[in-house]
Amino acid sequence: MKLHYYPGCTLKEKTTNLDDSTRAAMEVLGYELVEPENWTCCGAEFPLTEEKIVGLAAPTRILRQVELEGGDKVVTTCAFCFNVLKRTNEALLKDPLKHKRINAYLRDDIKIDPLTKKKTTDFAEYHETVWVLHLMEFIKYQIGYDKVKSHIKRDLANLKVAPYYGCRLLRPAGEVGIDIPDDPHIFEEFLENIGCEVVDFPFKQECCGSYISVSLPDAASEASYQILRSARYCGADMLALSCPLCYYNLDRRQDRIKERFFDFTGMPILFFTQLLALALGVDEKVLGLDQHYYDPRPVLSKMHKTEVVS
Amino acid sequence: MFEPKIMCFLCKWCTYAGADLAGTSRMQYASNSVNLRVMCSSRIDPQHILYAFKEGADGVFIGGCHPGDCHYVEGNYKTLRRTILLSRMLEDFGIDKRRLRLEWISAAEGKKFMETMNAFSESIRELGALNLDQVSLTNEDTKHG
Amino acid sequence: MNGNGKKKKIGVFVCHCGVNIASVVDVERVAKALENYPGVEFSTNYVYMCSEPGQKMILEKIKEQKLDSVIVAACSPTLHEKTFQNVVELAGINPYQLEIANIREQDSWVHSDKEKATAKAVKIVKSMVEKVLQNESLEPIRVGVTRRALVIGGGISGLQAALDIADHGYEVLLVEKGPSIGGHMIQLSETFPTLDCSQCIMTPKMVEVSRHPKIRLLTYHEVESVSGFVGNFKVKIRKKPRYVNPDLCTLCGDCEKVCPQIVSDEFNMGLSFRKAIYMPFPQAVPGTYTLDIDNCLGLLPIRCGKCKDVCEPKAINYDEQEEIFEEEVGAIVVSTGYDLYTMDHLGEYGGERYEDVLNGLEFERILSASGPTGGVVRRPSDGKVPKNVVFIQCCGSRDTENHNPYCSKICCMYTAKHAMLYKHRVPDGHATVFYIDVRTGGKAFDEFYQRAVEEDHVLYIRGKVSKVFQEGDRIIVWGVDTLTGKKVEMEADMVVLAMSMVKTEGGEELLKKLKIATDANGWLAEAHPKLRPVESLNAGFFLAGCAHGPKDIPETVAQASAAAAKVGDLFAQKELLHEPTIVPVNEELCSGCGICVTVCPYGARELDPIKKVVKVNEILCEGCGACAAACPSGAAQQKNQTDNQIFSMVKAILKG
Amino acid sequence: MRVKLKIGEEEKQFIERVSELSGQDVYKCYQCGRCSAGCPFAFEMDLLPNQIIRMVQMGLQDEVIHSKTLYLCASCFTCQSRCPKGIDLARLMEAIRLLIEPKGKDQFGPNDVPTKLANELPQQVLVAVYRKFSK
Ligand SMILES: Cc1cc2nc3c(=O)[nH]c(=O)nc-3n(C[C@H](O)[C@H](O)[C@H](O)COP(=O)(O)OP(=O)(O)OC[C@H]3O[C@@H](n4cnc5c(N)ncnc54)[C@H](O)[C@@H]3O)c2cc1C
Ligand SMILES: Cc1cc2nc3c(=O)[nH]c(=O)nc-3n(C[C@H](O)[C@H](O)[C@H](O)COP(=O)(O)OP(=O)(O)OC[C@H]3O[C@@H](n4cnc5c(N)ncnc54)[C@H](O)[C@@H]3O)c2cc1C
Ligand code: SF4
Ligand code: SF4
Ligand code: SF4
Ligand code: SF4
Ligand code: SF4
Ligand code: SF4
Ligand code: SF4
Ligand code: SF4
Repeated sequence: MKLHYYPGCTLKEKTTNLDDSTRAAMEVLGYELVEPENWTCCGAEFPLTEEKIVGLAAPTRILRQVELEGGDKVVTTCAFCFNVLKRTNEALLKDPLKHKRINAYLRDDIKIDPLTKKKTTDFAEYHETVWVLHLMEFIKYQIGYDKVKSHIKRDLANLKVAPYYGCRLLRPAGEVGIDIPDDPHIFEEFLENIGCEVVDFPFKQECCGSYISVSLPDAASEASYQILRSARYCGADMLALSCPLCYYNLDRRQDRIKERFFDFTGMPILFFTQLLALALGVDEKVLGLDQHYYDPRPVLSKMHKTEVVS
Repeated sequence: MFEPKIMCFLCKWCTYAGADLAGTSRMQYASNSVNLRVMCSSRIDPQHILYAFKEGADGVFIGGCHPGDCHYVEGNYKTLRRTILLSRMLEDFGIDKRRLRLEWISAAEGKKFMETMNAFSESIRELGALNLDQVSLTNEDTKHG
Repeated sequence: MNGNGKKKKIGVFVCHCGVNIASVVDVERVAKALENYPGVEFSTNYVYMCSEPGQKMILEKIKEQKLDSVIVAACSPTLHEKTFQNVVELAGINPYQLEIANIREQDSWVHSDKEKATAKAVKIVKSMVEKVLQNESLEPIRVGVTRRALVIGGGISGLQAALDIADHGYEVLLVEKGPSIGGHMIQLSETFPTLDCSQCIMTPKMVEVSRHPKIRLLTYHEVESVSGFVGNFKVKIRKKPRYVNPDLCTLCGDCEKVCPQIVSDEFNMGLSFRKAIYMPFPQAVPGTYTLDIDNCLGLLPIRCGKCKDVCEPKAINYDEQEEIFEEEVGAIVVSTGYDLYTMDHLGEYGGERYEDVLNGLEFERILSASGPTGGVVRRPSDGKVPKNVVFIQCCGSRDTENHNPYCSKICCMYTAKHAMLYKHRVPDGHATVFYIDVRTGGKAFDEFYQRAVEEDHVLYIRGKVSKVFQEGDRIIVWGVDTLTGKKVEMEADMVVLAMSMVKTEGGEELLKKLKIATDANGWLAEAHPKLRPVESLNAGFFLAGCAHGPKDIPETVAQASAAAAKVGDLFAQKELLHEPTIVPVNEELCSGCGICVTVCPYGARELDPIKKVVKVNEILCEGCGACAAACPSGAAQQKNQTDNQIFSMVKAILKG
Repeated sequence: MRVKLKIGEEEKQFIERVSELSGQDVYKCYQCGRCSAGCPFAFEMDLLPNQIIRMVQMGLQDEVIHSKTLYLCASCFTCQSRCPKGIDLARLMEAIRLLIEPKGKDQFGPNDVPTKLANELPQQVLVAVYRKFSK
């Protein structure tokens, strides 16, 4: 089955292994992920003031493209993209005037006919028919955990995994959340159903430092340190997450954390679709585990001994 | 100068008492209106209003308690709904809907009553006399059969 | 023509009110203008109509001119309507044949142009003449009163109301859904602002209630339905089977010892356990055991039957059945109290996840000498005495965005009490309170709070906590001190949340049965926030205690006594008089459309399914007239304010 | 330090502009401080988030626009999700940044990132940080 999928810039250009894992895992579940043609960056940040409404044009273009290609939903795995696309959709839905204004921006777009590849200036509006879903939601509500379970090939029971939500999946409350901001369960359910042992830890919805890691690296690394420290303290072997930016702050930046916090021992970080792919028996090479700063393979080897045959 | 005739329906608990307060406070307002006291603004039937227009009123005013303060729980909401509906119908009869006004005026708002009366009187004055010939009201519309 | 088809003889009396009216309105001209108006027999004016001589004049003129209706053109009816009604009654005229034309507050005092004011006065008086022409003579509607009250809820408010009503000499039925009376107050340790022991002041009252000859105590009972109207309610009450006969039970406790079913104990807020057959607490009233059927293994001897086997006096009866019976009462006091907002609403404070994060009532039990720890402050997780206790105020209150918008009013005080009592029990411990404001509006309340700070050295930090979490056995609190502008982090051994007060769980169901009004937050609505604070808008219902909104005990008791006094007022009347200016139905015209039924706020109208016409309960009708305006067929006409009266008045005003 | 309080036309305009741009009603804030209590970057801030909104209420324009807090907010919405009055401080801060941007210089622009780091960083973080902190 074909499913519209918006990978976002980072997964496409930098952390391609996370993208590959997602595709491979979804293939096992019977889905071919198709990207909307000619997609661009969603803008990474949802514009927070009315004056910056132009920022809604890029994400709307992506949604319009999905619509033009006949899609009724689009899934993402990056929490930032999800946040922007979903909020854009909601904002346009809620405010017809805004919707009109954005469509007016799109009016100047040049359209490329998908068949003839010819450029036309025919204007297409976005009609609000696309549903934005995070892949975790798609798995829970559209695929169903039972189906996922029936495809499981590796037993992850030995892995103590702490789910890390970060900010963009849960907040702003009421606008975007895939679950209740201060009492979420969906990530835990996901991990449980793919066979991991879930470790609860109190920092799961704290911010990792986000883009502050560029402007004020020390502030961000302190935030990241607290998250990793707490997960470790609560008994986790690794942290699972769903955002390539968190992934950068929490994995790649561990060098900086180590410099500043002497008690810090490091912690492997996995993208949630990497774990899914592992559970579904996808070839480990696809996951690009060698590209991680903190090598997760030693910890993962715990689970290798327990292959399930079905 | 044109002197409009204004018919006021006031609820006993709030606006009538507010009108009394305007009196005890000796506030002055236009004398072209006369008040009729009802128990609740929800007692006022659109037909009473149409009848008043037919009998020569240039403006009709309804005064009730503020939302939430109605002596009969929510009679004033009923009045509000009815008045909105009637306002739409008025245009069909050729009556400018600004000739009908609904205000929430509490027993403590003598000043608001005075101001409202003056403002309403002024706005009717601007609209001019209600020309009965243009009005297609019949007895059927205004009185029970 | 009047309502009876006779021609009317109306007298018009125009008052000068000294110069108050006469200086602006030409009263003589007004009287003159009315002289020949149809229906008017006599018209005059006088300097002070409400004075002795003024009243006398009216009386004489009525006799002399054989008048049958009277218009007094004077001040607002709110001032002297009653006075003049008495006058005409003295002359043998029905008071509903008197009308006041308001030419002072709504004419002479608000205008200065004499011409215009006089013309307006004439219109006003004429419109009242038109009204009186069609006025009917009416008698107030009279009904009897059942002098017996129902009190629902056996907390301190219900007990106080029941005792006061019973002391007035009236019978009281006290219905409590739980196995014992006492409500939340009996769970409290010591009470602010005097720190007297709650049980010590509560138990005597409970005993008094159980012994009072005028009170019938119905614990483990619930109200099924209520019908009727003020003075004449019919109430169906359901008795839940207790399976233990209180008269036979000797409180030996043998049944409890053998019962294998262990469940969490509500009285101790789940901090300890009880058996399926139990006594809720030692001083429970009535003093008897209760078999909790929801937790019992099953009443069949093959399932268990242990308790029945050991009960010597044969007090246990597995065959006891639920019963529903009907009672008549004249007034109903609703005193169903409150519950606490549950902690699972506050995920950021751990929800219900952390054992050592407690709500206020749980902490009351821990402080209580009769509680699960015998009054020693120990934390639930490991029984250790906590050395650092953090109290957080406004949990779920004053939060318009995610929780309850209102202030729960008593939590500032009980938090001060908690911190203080904790310090008394653990003098080397530290108590920290996070607050937004400290609200101590009550007699001796602020002094109490200051004592907590000055004498017991409780640290008050101004700022709302954002998050509470546990790592290992450390509880960490993230707060802020807005006074120093510092974000603060604290470690605690135990955290107590001042959870907001909310309407009783399942309370909507009862209120739906009673059909009484509530406010936006589910609290009972009073008839007037200042002048009728203990009455419901629905006649015959009275409010007491926290069912009406958050309150402390002194206020609860005061309100309960006030409600009882109001019930006394009602019962002191020989019969109830009801305004007769209601809206009956003309069955000939009524099409049975039912529109009026839907607009009536009091449920006074009901469709007769067989006759297909509407029936009106005259006692319930408050005469708002909403139905009259809604009725499409003219079948609903308000007495003395019919459509025809309104039309005639409008005409007189506009054409006169 | 003593500040002179004055709510004149200029101050009113400032408050209005901030409210309008951010869509937040600053008068709703009752200074409970919960935003600051939960903010992950409050420890670096010169003014706590609740102080920012307080100073907007008081019309203290200068204090607010010179605060480095505006450039520490990560738009994590922790404050928004817990604020008892539903105030979104991330929006408020963005609005204030927008008000001062035309006047000031880039707080953070492309030149502030070393090339090596820029190559390593995820795209989204660069897009995000420029979007937030430059003109
Ligand atoms: C933690 C805490 C500490 C407090 N400390 C103090 C203090 O120190 N000093 C002070 O003055 N106040 C204190 N209070 C306040 C005090 O508890 C209340 O003011 C008082 O208990 C209110 O009494 P009530 O009768 O209105 O309600 P409740 O005590 O709640 O009683 C209501 C009764 O009605 C029954 N009921 C409910 N629904 C039904 C129904 N449908 N049918 C039949 N029965 C029903 C309930 O079972 C209950 O028995 C404290 C409150 C809390 C939460
Ligand atoms: C500035 C202000 C604003 C307020 N605003 C509000 C408000 O908005 N809402 C609200 O609910 N409450 C308000 N209140 C409170 C309100 O005024 C009181 O709750 C209320 O008036 C108390 O009524 P009372 O009958 O107990 O006392 P009082 O009004 O003081 O009446 C006492 C009466 O007793 C008489 N008296 C005194 N001694 C003797 C004597 N020895 N012999 C005979 N007669 C005597 C006095 O002359 C007086 O007439 C306000 C109070 C103040 C000060
Ligand atoms: S009846 Fe009214 S108007 Fe007449 S004298 Fe008395 S107070 Fe004045
Ligand atoms: S064994 Fe019987 S008498 Fe004894 S407490 Fe139980 S019920 Fe009462
Ligand atoms: S029958 Fe029920 S109450 Fe009695 S002992 Fe057995 S479980 Fe307990
Ligand atoms: S009484 Fe105090 S603690 Fe309770 S809600 Fe009000 S301010 Fe908050
Ligand atoms: S007058 Fe009002 S209360 Fe009476 S029946 Fe009609 S709607 Fe009901
Ligand atoms: S609205 Fe009029 S016609 Fe309809 S049921 Fe009521 S009284 Fe009868
Ligand atoms: S949490 Fe909300 S109400 Fe409280 S200080 Fe912050 S912005 Fe103001
Ligand atoms: S959105 Fe900004 S101010 Fe609010 S908690 Fe996050 S970083 Fe702090």
